[in-house]
Amino acid sequence: MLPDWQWSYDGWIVLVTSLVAVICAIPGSFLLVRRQAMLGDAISHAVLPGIAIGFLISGDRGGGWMLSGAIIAGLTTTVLTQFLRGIAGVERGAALGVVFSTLFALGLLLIVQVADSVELDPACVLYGQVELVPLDLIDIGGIQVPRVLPALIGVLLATGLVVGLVWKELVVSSFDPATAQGQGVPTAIMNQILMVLVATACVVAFESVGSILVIALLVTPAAIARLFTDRLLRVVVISAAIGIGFSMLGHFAAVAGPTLIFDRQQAVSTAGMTAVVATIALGIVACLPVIGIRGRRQRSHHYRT
Amino acid sequence: MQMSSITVRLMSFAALGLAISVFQGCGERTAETASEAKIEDSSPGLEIVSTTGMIGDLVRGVVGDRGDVVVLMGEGVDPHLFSPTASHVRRLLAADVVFHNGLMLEGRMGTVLGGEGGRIERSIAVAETLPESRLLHPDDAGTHADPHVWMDVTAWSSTIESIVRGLCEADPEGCDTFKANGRLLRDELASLDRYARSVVDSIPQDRRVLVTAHDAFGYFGRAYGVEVHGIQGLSTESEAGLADMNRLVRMLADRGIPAIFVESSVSEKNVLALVEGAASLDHDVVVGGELYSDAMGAPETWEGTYPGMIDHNVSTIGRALGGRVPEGGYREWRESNGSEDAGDPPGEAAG
Amino acid sequence: MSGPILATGPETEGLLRILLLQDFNTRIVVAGAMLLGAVGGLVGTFLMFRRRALIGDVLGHAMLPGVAGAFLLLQVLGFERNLPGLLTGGAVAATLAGLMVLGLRKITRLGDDAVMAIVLSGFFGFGVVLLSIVQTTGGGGQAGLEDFVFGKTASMVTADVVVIAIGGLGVAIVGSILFKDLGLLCFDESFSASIGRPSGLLDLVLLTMAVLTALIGLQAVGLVLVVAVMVIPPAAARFITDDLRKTVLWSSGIGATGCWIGVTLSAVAPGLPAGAMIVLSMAGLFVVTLVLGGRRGLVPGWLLARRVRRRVGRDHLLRSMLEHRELTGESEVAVETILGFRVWSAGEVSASLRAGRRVGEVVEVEPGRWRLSERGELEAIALVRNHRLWEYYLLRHADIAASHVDRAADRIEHVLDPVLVRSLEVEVGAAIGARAPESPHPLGDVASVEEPEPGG
Amino acid sequence: MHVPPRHADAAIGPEHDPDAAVSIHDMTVAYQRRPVLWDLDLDIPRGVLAAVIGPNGAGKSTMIKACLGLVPKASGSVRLLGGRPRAVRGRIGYVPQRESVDWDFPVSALDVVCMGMYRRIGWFRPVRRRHRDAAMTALDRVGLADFAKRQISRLSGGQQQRVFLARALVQEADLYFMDEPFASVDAATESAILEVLRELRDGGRTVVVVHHDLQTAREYFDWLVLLNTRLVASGAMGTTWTPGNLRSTYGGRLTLLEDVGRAMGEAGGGIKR
Repeated sequence: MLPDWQWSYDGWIVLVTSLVAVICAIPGSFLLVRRQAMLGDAISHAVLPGIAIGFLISGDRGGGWMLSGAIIAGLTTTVLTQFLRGIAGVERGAALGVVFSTLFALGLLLIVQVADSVELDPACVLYGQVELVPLDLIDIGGIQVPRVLPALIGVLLATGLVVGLVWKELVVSSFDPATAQGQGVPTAIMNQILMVLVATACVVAFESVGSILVIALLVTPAAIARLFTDRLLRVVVISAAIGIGFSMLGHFAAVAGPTLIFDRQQAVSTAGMTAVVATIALGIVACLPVIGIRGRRQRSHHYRT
Repeated sequence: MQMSSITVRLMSFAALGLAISVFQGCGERTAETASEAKIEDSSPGLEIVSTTGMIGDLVRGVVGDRGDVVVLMGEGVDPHLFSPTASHVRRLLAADVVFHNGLMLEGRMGTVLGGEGGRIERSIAVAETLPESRLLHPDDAGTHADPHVWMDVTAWSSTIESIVRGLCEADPEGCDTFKANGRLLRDELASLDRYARSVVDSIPQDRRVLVTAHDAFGYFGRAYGVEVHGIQGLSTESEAGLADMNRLVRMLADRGIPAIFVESSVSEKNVLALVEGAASLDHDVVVGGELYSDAMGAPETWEGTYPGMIDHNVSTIGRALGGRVPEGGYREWRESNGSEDAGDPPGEAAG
Repeated sequence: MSGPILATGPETEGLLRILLLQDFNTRIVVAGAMLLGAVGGLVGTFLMFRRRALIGDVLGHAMLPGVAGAFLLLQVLGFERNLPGLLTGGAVAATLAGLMVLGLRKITRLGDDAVMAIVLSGFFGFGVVLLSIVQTTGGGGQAGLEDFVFGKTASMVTADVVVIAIGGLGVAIVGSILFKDLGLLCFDESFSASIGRPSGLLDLVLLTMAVLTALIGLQAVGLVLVVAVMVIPPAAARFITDDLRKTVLWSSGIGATGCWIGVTLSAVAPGLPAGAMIVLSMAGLFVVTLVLGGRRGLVPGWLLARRVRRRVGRDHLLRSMLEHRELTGESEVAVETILGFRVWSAGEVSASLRAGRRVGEVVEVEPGRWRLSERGELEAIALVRNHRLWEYYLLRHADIAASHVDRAADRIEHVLDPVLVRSLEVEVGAAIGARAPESPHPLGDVASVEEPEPGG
Repeated sequence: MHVPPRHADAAIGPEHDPDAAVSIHDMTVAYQRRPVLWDLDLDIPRGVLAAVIGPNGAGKSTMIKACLGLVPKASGSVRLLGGRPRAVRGRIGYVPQRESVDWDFPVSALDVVCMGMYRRIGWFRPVRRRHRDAAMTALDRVGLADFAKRQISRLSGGQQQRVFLARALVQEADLYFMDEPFASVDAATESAILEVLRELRDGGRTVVVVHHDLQTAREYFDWLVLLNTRLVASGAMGTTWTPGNLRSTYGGRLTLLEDVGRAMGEAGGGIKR
């Protein structure tokens, strides 16, 4: 059924996407409960000026400048969005839309102005391709591992560490800022910490495996987890687990799906398939109560006396 | 119609011994064709992967029957936007030699193929083997060369050397064959180059202006003395400004340019906008035809080969701008006067 | 390729040429973009109030699988790639995505944002899958399929403008016919449902309007510009007005104006892509309204707060000085004494004194000693009287959300019947201009029958 | 009518009474251009259960928010427990209106109560068993021990209010501000809340409650702040609860309300209801 499965190739892909799934689970769960789920997609557009400026500074398509530029652009998106919501009272989605479309347009203008004659767009320079991950190896302690692995593990550890340390402060800032302030928690700083985590995780993951995979793994697993549990910590853990499941299933479907369905030995995009698998899974879970199978918890709990 | 074009192609390539491999290589299901070929082929043979069809065509010509060439990007794929799937990468991993264009044409894949930690044993960026002087640097962008080298037939023909070298390393026994095939191929391309020159030379001097949808014809313009204007820049995110459009419209009208061209891989709308704009200035510009810029034509057609692609572009441009182009294009021209001076390819000096 | 941004000498003539729309392409692009801006602003307003501002983004991404699927279908059926076919596919996919958003919203407790992100990623992912099939099945027409449906603003053609005009007209007609129903849906869904307005159907209508706008927009100007045109104008209009009808009008106006400015800028110098310039122009207008907007703008808000602070300071100063004179009989008072009258900082006091001197209400007799001018005294008396009448009125006669009265700004005579004012005056015992009331400050005590505990 | 003069300015001056739990001087707060609180001057002594009463739009919640520094003041100053509000934040408990948070947030009742102890727990430290035990005790006090593990959206409105109250309890603050804790709660919740408030008061803490129900105010509270944009009266319940004060607070004839509304509209005052 899977004539081509090679652990030295497919194994790395599944491992790296699983890692991305876990990285995405942490900020993704917060984005979900804070109702900022569209942020991942917005950042994927908004990194363009960062890339252009990174190129302008370094004159080089590779390397750290573009990545830093992209992270800063991502962070700018979150900061400006919060400014518009907080100070100016702009509706959440509208604020995000205003910011990311403006940043994207700025990026377009910069690219045409500084680098029109260069192939310079996110698809080429920023967004990685999960299928290519096992081809790009580096030697660490005598073992050949994908080049993106250390960066992803670093982001995972950093994210896990930060969130672990200030978990309760992040939760209370997200849930009830007034109380948080009363408890001596600087909500503005906590928000910024969260947004730095989101921007970094997104951009590093974009660079490793591309944007679609990140956008899909950021919110959908957390949303499914949220339908099953009422505790934030469990949302994070379950969404990480679900995300790993989607990573495996997605790659399997991308490789074997065409053979099974169309008898056609040509794989399709792993990232795309993972996103499709995730959304279908959510659709099924969402429909369970409708078709009579009840999840552990039901939807409508709001009763008033 | 299709049959006859295949016949013609078979005839023209018969002398080079390429017919079978080209025919197979252009097959729609590249993987299956490759495995079939393996069964037919008794010799072990090289497993070769090339990224674009333009490279694949050259490699097939050089390798002859000593190996199978799989073209990743199939036919008609925009290399800028190509995203390899697991099957493609498996083929890359299984290949004895990988040929790719380089100069960032393949985006991420190019980085991986050219990278130091690459798992691909032997990969060669053919366009990057050319000397700096042959490469075109739009603006003063320094290190970033225009990757559309295949538009200049002479330059493209110089890459054959690197292909021969790569194949020789992989299969030292076949080295003599590769060298011989390479020489023949270069002669063939030299003849193609002369055809292109003769067509462009037949265009009245003041009409040698090529207006296309995007900036892919820089090498073509430099090689054959044609002034080139792309409506939008190289990058896929790039977009034309209105001032650029207005400037082009006025230029079309002022200089009485009769035709502009659409490209297979870029939306034709910006070209149509120029036509409408010129019409408002009482200047009739026609769409001179569709050019192949980043991708070759449909498989199993003449345009699906490198010579056919160049022939199509040159003949289309020549006809639309008022040059003298034989009815049958390059193939007819070659029948009549192509073969006698094949021994003196102009690209030799530069290579 | 990319020219300098700055216009040079001969460009001045060029600017006139642009403003007068002398170039055909400028005319076309200006017309198309402005129409699209107006329509986007209209639809976007409802979407924003429905908290689905980013649905345009979702629909735009969701068109990819439709386009790729339509391409594959056309190929299987043996047709050439053709734009109407691809766009039909895109429209079908976008509609499905929109329905999925509405459906998931209905059957789960997930928020709008989560549902939109999920649908977006799933559809876009499916599009990527289909593209990876397209690129291996071959076919000459596939290159650039992703971008094929995404037009470029500067290359609009007459047909685009016609399509935008027809589509836009349709959207505008539906929008105006269902204006109040859509408005009610956005404002109060449950009330809307209670009077028999089918929320689902109205949402569907709104979705259809959004799909139509996205479709004509994508074709003409590309994905991100469509998002921008549906998001930025309504967000900007919110700073200007609180009225739904006016928001729609302003939003359409800002959309059209932003498009016009953007197109004009793009025509001024080479290397300025029209789509990006439009987005940036609209963003510029957004910033202008954010800063200067009448209702919620930053500067008006800040000025207002400052003005209120100053007026409160002036009131306090005049009243304190008047009271001091009433109590002590001395007309001059030292700054230190003024400082002791109430809780205010030396800075506030001196700022108020300086402001008072500027308008001639207080006079600095010698450094650090001030008195009320004649005019200041009259002002102070009038002020105190007005305050007291207002407060008394509110206490005695009105159970009103008193926060809606500004006793300093709203002269009681301007609002109330003179007879009523007269009777109030008699009750309070303050005759116009006669003398200051006995105790201007603790006005709360006017009506206190019993003395409250002096605090602490 | 004779109005007894009171030269408050001279009497109070700029000094705050350090012994008062809440001491407000000259506070004016404006939303947009209309001041919603006029020249508020009041003190609330420590150890009382105080009600802030007034009609809708009288600025009750605004007063609390301004005390806590959540909305800016146009003038005036506030001292809580003798110190600046920011400095004593840790000793202040605030129970916001129920609508102010997202009840769909995936936290349990126990989690919410634990949030009241975060200052004590400190940065980087997890919530430990003893904290959870304290939270359980607080939940038990408000009668919600059985619901500790429930996600908060699955509680009734009254229960949600009691969760907030339990959170305030574990804060062990010296001064509490509560915004409409009795709003739309059931009778059981109301008496439970009241009991807790009284316990707090008996423990020497000060509780300031925004209240809307005239019928119960007199019975529940021992200090009264009557507010209608400006302070009507503030004092011990026994002396302040007078027909005159109440009438002053709630006004007289409703018809006149409409007169003024219409007149203000014509004058361009822009009354919005």
